[in-house]
Amino acid sequence: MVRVLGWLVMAFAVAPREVTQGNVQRIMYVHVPLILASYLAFGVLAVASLVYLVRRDPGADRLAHASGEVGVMFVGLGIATGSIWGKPTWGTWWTWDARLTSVAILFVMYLGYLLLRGTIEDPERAARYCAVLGIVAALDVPLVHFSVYWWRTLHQPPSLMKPGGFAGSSSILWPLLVNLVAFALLYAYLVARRVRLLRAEAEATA
Amino acid sequence: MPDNWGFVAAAYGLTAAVLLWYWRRLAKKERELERVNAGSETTVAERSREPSKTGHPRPEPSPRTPLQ
Amino acid sequence: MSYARRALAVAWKDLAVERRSKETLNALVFFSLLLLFVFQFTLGGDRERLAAVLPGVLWLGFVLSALLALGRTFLVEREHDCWEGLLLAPGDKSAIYLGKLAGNLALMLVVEALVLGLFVVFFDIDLGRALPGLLVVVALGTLGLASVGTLFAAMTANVRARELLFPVLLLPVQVPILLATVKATEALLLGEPLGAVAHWVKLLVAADTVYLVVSLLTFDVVLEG
Amino acid sequence: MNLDPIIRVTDVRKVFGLVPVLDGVTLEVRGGEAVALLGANGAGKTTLLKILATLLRPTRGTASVAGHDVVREPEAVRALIGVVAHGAWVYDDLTARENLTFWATLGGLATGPDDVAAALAGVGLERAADARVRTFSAGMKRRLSLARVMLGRPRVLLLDEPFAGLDQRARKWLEGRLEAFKAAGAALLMATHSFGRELGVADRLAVLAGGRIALDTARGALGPDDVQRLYAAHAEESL
Repeated sequence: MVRVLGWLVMAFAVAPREVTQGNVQRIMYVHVPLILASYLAFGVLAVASLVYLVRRDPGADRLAHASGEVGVMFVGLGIATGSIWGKPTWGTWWTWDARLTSVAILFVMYLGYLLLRGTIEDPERAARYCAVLGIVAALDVPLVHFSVYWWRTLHQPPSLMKPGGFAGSSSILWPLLVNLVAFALLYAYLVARRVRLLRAEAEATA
Repeated sequence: MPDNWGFVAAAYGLTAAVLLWYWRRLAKKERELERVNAGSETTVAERSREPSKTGHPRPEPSPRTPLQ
Repeated sequence: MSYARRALAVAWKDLAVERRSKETLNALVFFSLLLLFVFQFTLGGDRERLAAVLPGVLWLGFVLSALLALGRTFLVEREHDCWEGLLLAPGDKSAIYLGKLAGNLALMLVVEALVLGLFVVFFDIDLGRALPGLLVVVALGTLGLASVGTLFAAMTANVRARELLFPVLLLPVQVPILLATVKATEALLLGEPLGAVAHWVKLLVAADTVYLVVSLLTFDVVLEG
Repeated sequence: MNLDPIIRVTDVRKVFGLVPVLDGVTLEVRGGEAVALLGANGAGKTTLLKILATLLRPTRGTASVAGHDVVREPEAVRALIGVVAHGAWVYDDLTARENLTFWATLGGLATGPDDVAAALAGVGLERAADARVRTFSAGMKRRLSLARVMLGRPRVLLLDEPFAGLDQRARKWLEGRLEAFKAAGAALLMATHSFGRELGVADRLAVLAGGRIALDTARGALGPDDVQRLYAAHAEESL
């Protein structure tokens, strides 16, 4: 059943493409949900890390691990689609635009999370250290946003065509919302599967 | 705004490709784990490598068939 | 009361070991001289280019020496196998964190003073009015670097490839500190009063508070080794 | 020797990765009693000591010191135990006196300079009190860590190969010290893989093999060679 849900979500996520008028702006329907879903993933990671520190429950650690993985994949894709979108719009693959920069820092920060998890052999110690890093990173996100935002806007007016402008006519908003739900479901599905795999791996070695 | 279908296709294509790659990796690992568990209790299940990051998948070690 | 005494004991021990072995201090002093020469060769004579790049270069020097100093925080414990001793000392472990933090701060401030002094002399910059403001920014920035740095140093102390892992984990998290300090220094060096960079200073204070609180609360989980 | 056991280990299992180092260990040590834990290298002696010292969490089973569970009440356990392990917990760049003062302060003990001086005299290090520990021999470092333990007046002593690397005179001296601890009512658990005279301190011998306690017997009049034979019989049989 879960696999069916997965495929349904995949198809669903691509569906809205036809609804809007064809132009490059349509990348937004993938770029924005990816970024928002990754925030969801890192939020879940932080909460799961906190639960792990309090209750030392391996299930919470597995959820944090899975959520971190999917989150890094989503934010990585978000950056890629963002820069693909930037090329025609601004003529360059990358601009140090406030949103793209803070998302890029997020990507590197949580990539470090996965690296830390990969480096420590003892699962119990890895869980503990990653929980601490997960919380520190989550608390750091608002600080990153503020500092990057001030750094960009105080010196250079926000770029003309600010990608991912949330305001917009309802014809833009509706497919965006649909896609957002689709990617959130996709996130939940992938994490659920990854958690099951982690549990199976743990049982295999226990 | 010129109609750059190429870029739209690239963005969607990349997203679908990476998601598919991750989905297939999960499925592969699940099958691998089932085979090892079903294989025999005595063999030591080779802990599969930590999943790699997106974008530049680490070369997967060739999965040795567990010694019977 | 014993909390403060225990923190002081850890700080005193680290500084005493450092004063006698001088391992880290020598490395840092040599490193700052190296940094100075590299920047001297690359930036050389012309003044405008130097003035434009100075804040970045200065903080690059501070951050790199911070990475060296912070990375070695638990080296003495690891080498002399005293890690378990710290762990088995009863009582709140955050005292050990504060002791280590104080030791690190002292070391980093000494090196920063040296780097700043060398820069002023060799690039003959007149800090003049900017100095008081600069000291505030440097102090807050250093605290930000040291607070998370000490926590992450404990985390990566007995992990393989720790020299690589430590900067990779620390630098992204420290982006707010890096941005705030470089931008504030830039404004100060252009002669603006501290008030002009009040928002950066507020961000630094907020960041330092968040980092200190989180580190104090999670340190004993990390020390468990 | 009062009756209720201070150290209580029930069915402790510890797995590293895939290897079960301890597989259902049960052991008790009463106050004023010393138990020698014998076993080959890698049999899990150090692992068991580390679990009791709250440095490692058991995968399964429970362990407690004076009624405090090592996993749930680590702080309570840490206040009661003295650990003398391979690493003597000494900072080479500090002097013996500074080392003791540091560990005493860190342990929250109200020890003044004269207590430290007395502890150093107690272990025969008064002359080397202000020398850098870097210059100390293994035996002197062992004495220093014992002085550190004595400052805390522990109710339980966990010793990992305490006699390793000591000359004859130092062995004799250490035996006396351990007897003093026992007389004061402390419980001693000493991991060792030598069968020499120093086993004289032990009231009971426990052989750790195959992850379990293969033999737990009073030492009584057993000489070194009897112990060797018993150990060989039990150690091989359970491998």
